[in-house]
Amino acid sequence: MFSHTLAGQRHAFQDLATLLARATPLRSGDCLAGVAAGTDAERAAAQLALADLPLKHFLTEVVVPYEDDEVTRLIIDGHDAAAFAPVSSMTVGQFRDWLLSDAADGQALAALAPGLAPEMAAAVSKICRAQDLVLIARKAEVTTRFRNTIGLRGRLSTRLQPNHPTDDAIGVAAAVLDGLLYGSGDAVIGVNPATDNVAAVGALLRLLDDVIHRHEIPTQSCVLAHLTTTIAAIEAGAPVDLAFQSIAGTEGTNASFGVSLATLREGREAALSLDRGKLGDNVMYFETGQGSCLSAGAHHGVDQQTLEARAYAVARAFEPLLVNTVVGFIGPEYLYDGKQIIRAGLEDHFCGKLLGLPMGCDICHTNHAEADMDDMDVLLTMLGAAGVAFVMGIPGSDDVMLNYQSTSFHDALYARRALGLRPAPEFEAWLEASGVMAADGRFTPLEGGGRFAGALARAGAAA
Amino acid sequence: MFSHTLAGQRHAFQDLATLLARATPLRSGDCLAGVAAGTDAERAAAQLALADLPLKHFLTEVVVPYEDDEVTRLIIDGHDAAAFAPVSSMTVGQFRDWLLSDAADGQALAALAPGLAPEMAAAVSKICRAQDLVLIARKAEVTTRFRNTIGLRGRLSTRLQPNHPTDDAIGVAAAVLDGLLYGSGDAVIGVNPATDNVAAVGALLRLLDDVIHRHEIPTQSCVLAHLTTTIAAIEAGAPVDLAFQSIAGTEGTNASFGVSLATLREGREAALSLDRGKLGDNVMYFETGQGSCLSAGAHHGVDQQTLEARAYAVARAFEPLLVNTVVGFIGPEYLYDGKQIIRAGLEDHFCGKLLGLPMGCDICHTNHAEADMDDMDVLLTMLGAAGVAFVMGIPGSDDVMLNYQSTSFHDALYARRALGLRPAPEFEAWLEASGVMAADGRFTPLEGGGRFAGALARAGAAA
Amino acid sequence: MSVVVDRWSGLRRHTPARIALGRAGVSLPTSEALAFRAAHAAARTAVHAALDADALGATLGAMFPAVAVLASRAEDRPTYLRRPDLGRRLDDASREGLALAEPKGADVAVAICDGLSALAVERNAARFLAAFAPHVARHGWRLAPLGIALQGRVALGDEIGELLRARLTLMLIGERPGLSSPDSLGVYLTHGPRVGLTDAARNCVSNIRDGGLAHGEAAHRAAYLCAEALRRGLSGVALKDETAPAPAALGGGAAAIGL
Amino acid sequence: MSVVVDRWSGLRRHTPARIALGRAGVSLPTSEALAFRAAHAAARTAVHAALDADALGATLGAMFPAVAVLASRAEDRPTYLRRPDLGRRLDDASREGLALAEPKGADVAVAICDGLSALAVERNAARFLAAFAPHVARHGWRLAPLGIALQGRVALGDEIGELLRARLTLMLIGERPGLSSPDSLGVYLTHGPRVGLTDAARNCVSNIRDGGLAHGEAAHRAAYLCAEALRRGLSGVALKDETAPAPAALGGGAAAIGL
Ligand code: B12
Ligand code: B12
Repeated sequence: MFSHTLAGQRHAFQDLATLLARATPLRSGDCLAGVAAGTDAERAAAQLALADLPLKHFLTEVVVPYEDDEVTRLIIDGHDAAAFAPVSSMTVGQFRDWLLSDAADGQALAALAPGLAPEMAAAVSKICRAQDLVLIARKAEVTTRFRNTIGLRGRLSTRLQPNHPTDDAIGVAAAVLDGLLYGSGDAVIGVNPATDNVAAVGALLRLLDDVIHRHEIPTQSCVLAHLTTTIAAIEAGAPVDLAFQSIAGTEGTNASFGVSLATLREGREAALSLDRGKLGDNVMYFETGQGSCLSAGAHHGVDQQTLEARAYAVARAFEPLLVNTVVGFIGPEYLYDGKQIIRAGLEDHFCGKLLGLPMGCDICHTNHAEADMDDMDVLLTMLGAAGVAFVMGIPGSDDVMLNYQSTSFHDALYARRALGLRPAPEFEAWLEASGVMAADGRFTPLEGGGRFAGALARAGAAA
Repeated sequence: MFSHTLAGQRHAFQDLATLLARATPLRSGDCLAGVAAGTDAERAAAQLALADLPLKHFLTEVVVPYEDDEVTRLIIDGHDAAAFAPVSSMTVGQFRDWLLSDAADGQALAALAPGLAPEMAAAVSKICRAQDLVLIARKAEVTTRFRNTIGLRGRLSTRLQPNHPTDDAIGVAAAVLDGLLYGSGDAVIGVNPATDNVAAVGALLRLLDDVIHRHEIPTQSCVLAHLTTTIAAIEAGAPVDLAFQSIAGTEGTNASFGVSLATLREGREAALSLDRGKLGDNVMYFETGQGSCLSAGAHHGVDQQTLEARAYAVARAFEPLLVNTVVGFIGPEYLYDGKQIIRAGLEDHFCGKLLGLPMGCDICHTNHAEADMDDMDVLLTMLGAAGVAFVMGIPGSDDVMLNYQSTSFHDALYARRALGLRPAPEFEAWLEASGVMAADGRFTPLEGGGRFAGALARAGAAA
Repeated sequence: MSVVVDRWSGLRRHTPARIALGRAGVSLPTSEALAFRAAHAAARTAVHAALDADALGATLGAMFPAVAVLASRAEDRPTYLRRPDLGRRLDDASREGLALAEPKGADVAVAICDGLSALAVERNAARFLAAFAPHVARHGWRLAPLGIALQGRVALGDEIGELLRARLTLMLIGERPGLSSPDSLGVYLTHGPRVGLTDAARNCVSNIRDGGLAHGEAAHRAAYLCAEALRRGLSGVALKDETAPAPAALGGGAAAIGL
Repeated sequence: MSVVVDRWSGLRRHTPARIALGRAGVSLPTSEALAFRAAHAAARTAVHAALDADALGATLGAMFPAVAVLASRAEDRPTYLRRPDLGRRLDDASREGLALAEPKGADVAVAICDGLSALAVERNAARFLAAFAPHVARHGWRLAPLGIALQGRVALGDEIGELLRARLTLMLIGERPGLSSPDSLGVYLTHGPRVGLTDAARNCVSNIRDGGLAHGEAAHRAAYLCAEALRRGLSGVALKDETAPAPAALGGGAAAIGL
């Protein structure tokens, strides 16, 4: 039982989950779950009570029962007490102060990451202003490697997302070319397959593998099928760089996605067995997003942002190359409008970075949410300043298969110019060597198309 | 009469004012005025029709009658056709493309400014995404000078705003000291006087002048009384650096503020007569903000953003040192929530910069609006990326006299760190020489207080 | 004038994706930027369109033993958007109606829901079913009464199938409207439908529309999944679509465009 | 621990402004950041508080020939916040009531409005009027009936004064609530009140509250402005507050703190 008295009124919170939920900035999903604060005053009181809570408390009171949930067991059993030591005597409020202080530099944050439980990261994010989420996250540098280096300071990578409603090979190839000519694709060239058909998935994998190897692009491919389908594709001999899976913060939600920690382990081992990484062996790509636990009826009365942070605890157990919070993807029932999407995106990136993950963000919205591309521009700019590892690159922002709007190739170039952010170093060198884009910091595509001049000429002739 | 057919439906707009209003992103003030688009589709159609409109049209159809309005006369009579020439054959849509192109560099934009009518700037802003408003504005460098240099690239200045509910001299001095120790005040040290009493205004002016001169601070002071009061203060021998006035985009609104172009001219001449600027003679400080014309019943059926741009046409006639759009200041009836405030702030900054003004922004909200400090963080970050000349510095964001929340001294330091922005060069050198803050790009206040150590010791003893 | 036109616009015919848009500086040209806004306005409108369930029932009635027009517990569109929980459950009247509907215990209960796009249903449900009917006949599946539900989510099919005691539910539902595709239909299959199942127990055939998955192709896959589900007594993650992919999905894409 | 405390916190007693907050890195310490949020919540609540006009009328009635409880055309708080135009005009019942009120043609029509802070009115209106009464007596001003209006804006005083045919209106109104001052009262004076005047025709005495302008001081200034307005037959920009400023506003501020 926690409580705080504000302006003469006592606000009580029966347990940790309740306290965390009431302290969360307003969002529709928590209202839907019936766990949100009823008034601004109650929210402020919960934040004050939360600020006084010792971080240690999170190791004794769990928000989802240990017995019922393998994610909780992963968090508790895997906790690194030595890494936690430097902050172990702090309250949540003091932890925020420390994170903002100059003592908490990149090195200190990297050392701390394994010592943090996801609920600690969630808790401190709840009492942070948007600017705090930016300032702290930008200090945390998390780098991962497969065929290039993701996450370096001053760099912003992009996932080239060349989706097509029928997985048409020429259609996908055309979008890949479009993206490459706009300098996109260093995080991954990643297709969502329209079907979950093993043969079709294998064909897409071969297409991407072929392009990457023929043009010696320092990047990796991924086809975002269900992990069991990817495992089947590996068994069938398909060239899998990264194994993908959507994950969430409770065992029940993962089960509703048809996976468990064991499935993830199996998938990682299958991908590792191919040994296709040149620079490193971060072979997993995960996607997450606030709201999925409630949607799956497996949220245990916990607010969606805390559950999202728990998904990162799942991710970090598998040393991913990329973790992508698909922040406005599901719809208004979880994040109602641009404001909620922006806040959630900043929180997710912050929590993921604190927990030591290579965080990217699919800065996006659906057509049933109260949001537009101005909101996306805002979140892109904020996350660019916060040091996000990667964002999406989708032709003209319009995903014609998943039916939502995300950042485009052009948007990424905006972020580069406005904030001086460059692609992954290996990819940047390749762009220049290929004559696609000069590494002069202006990010202007070169009109000749460089090594793709042939394809351009052919397209021109066909037109 | 303008029109555009979208998805088989024809949308007609009876005149330029209507077209501009319907093309504006949604905001409460335009709804209140009854000029907003009724549907998203109508808005999109208006934007498409507006994009096709030749820029030249703005020189023939005015939104407020020439005969009735001295602001319209100022715009039309003062139009610089030679400066306009490079874009004179473009439509609004082509103008946007040109502004985004690399041809439109800082020099080209500076040369163009006198050739632009404010309605042209407003029109093109309406078809810009938030990111366009950032990218274009950051190319436009506008510098002004009085005792230091405002608006250089990579610099962000602040107005130190030490307001007190009774103009108490010690209270104001305490807030000035607080701000200086946090590195604030290079745009201006500017007090809003609680009363409009000439003697009280004179006393405040002497207080600020004394501090600035004794500590040799390369900055200027201002007491934001009504301009007629400032003129009276000058006559009474008060040390006025900058003459202040709230202005708006129609003659009628300015009249409701108790001023006219003649009053502004008189005020500027009075301030110039004191010849107090060391580096330059930009002696005016103007404040503006969307909504004031409607509030004054003098909006002529024109949308509030276009009217705001017209206020900048007033400002540029008087070569101001600073122009400040006080963007969320009035309340939700004009800008309902954080989203509307953010958009308006970006538009205002963009239009002001295009028109050649040293644009700052009071990034703020009232307690009756649906906005909070997260929204302010967003706008601060966006405007920082857009190259805003200055923002406010208010102790703890809380103006205890004007009753609203704006950016704090801390917030400005956030923006400096997150975006690498430094104060005006003369002020930065002074901060370092004074031992207040090392010019090492970290913007950490030095604990000793430097040349203010004495005041600190005294405050410590008194505590 | 200031716009750089991309020289590969000839590739546009291979994909509905917005490729080769050109640029002004590094930004979207005005024409594309505004086309995007108009499309966004249209897509937002599409979300709110209402389905004419009676008309649809009249069109489709012949194929089914009966037609029941149903409603979820979400009474209107704003409620539907905020309350997926209500969209997953039938209202009382619908429950009572379905409890009386005959025959019970059929093989396949087809349900149709507006979902997030009534337009998707209007344009594609009948065409999908027309292509699906021969498969029904071939397999000799007994069909339950058709349920047409307003303001429904995918999981509403669980309750419909349960009340009809069907062996599986085939839910045809309007996917959320995209910017270029306001009319995309999804088909979700659930074996042993009952309230409380999760998505892990379903299979999905998505993007059914002109310009997306062809109706015949979709019906072929759905039929494959139905047959396998009925044969193996399960659906969901353990059941994979093992139909032969469409030839166009099978590669040669890069070579075809000289990439 | 990680917070740098500002050594000049002793100066806090000179100002209600949030000075010497300290810092964590360059950011607000947690304690201050959260205190700010709690204050924001309180201020947002203050905006929505309702004024008990009848109780206020009972308290103040003695000073005036009559009391009229009035309402603007904005029927509730959300409407009031979005529709200042409605807040500037009386509703029909109020107009009719005032048209009958007597006496007409007085010197000063005092009006009280909730404005954006009912709390400001509750805490400060009576105290201001108590301090203002001696000035009324001294100048021999005839007072019109007191109008207490709900959901009103400053300009509502124009219509009130016009209907009462008063020589000037003195409007006491709740200023928008600040973070640290939810209860600040503003007094606006308009000579020759009639519908359609702009703010250029008014004068203002602001920030009346404990911690702000003292009630006696405010009454003194308002009385000065009233007397001059009645004498010169005008108000607004041309009329300046030429009372002697409070001694504390007269300087020595920097020296006093060693700045
Ligand atoms: C939104 C969405 C999601 C959300 C769903 C959460 C939510 N509350 O809405 C999230 C992000 C969690 C998600 C996850 C996954 N999804 Co999904 N998703 C979609 C999307 C974009 C829209 C769905 C929609 O509009 N539904 C209609 C509305 C009206 O009904 P609803 O009841 O609100 O929607 C429910 C279903 O859509 C269901 N659902 C969502 N995805 C999937 C996938 C499968 C296989 C099943 C059975 C159900 C299911 O979740 C919703 C809530 O219950 C579609 C693409 C599209 N164009 O439709 C892909 C899509 C359906 N998903 C797909 C996939 C592959 C997945 C994953 C399996 C990915 C992975 N590797 O983990 C996971 C796990 C799905 C599961 N078993 O739960 C594929 C299915 C391919 C196929 N033919 O089988 C699609 C077609 C996209 C794609 N091509 O990649 N998804
Ligand atoms: C909001 C505001 C404005 C807005 C008003 C627009 C609007 N639609 O609300 C804007 C930015 C346009 C504005 C302009 C000015 N303001 Co002003 N404003 C305020 C503020 C912050 C709040 C007012 C409030 O809450 N009113 C109550 C609500 C419920 O009623 P309302 O009907 O919506 O409000 C009306 C009045 O407030 C009026 N108004 C606003 N400012 C002024 C100033 C004067 C002198 C008059 C007569 C009326 C007036 O405008 C509103 C719309 O009609 C106050 C500070 C405070 N703490 O109150 C200063 C304040 C009233 N303003 C002040 C000043 C000096 C000005 C200017 C003269 C500055 C200048 N040099 O140009 C101008 C011009 C005013 C005019 N004649 O129209 C001073 C008045 C000092 C004094 N004792 O005379 C104050 C006290 C602040 C200050 N100390 O600087 N202001």
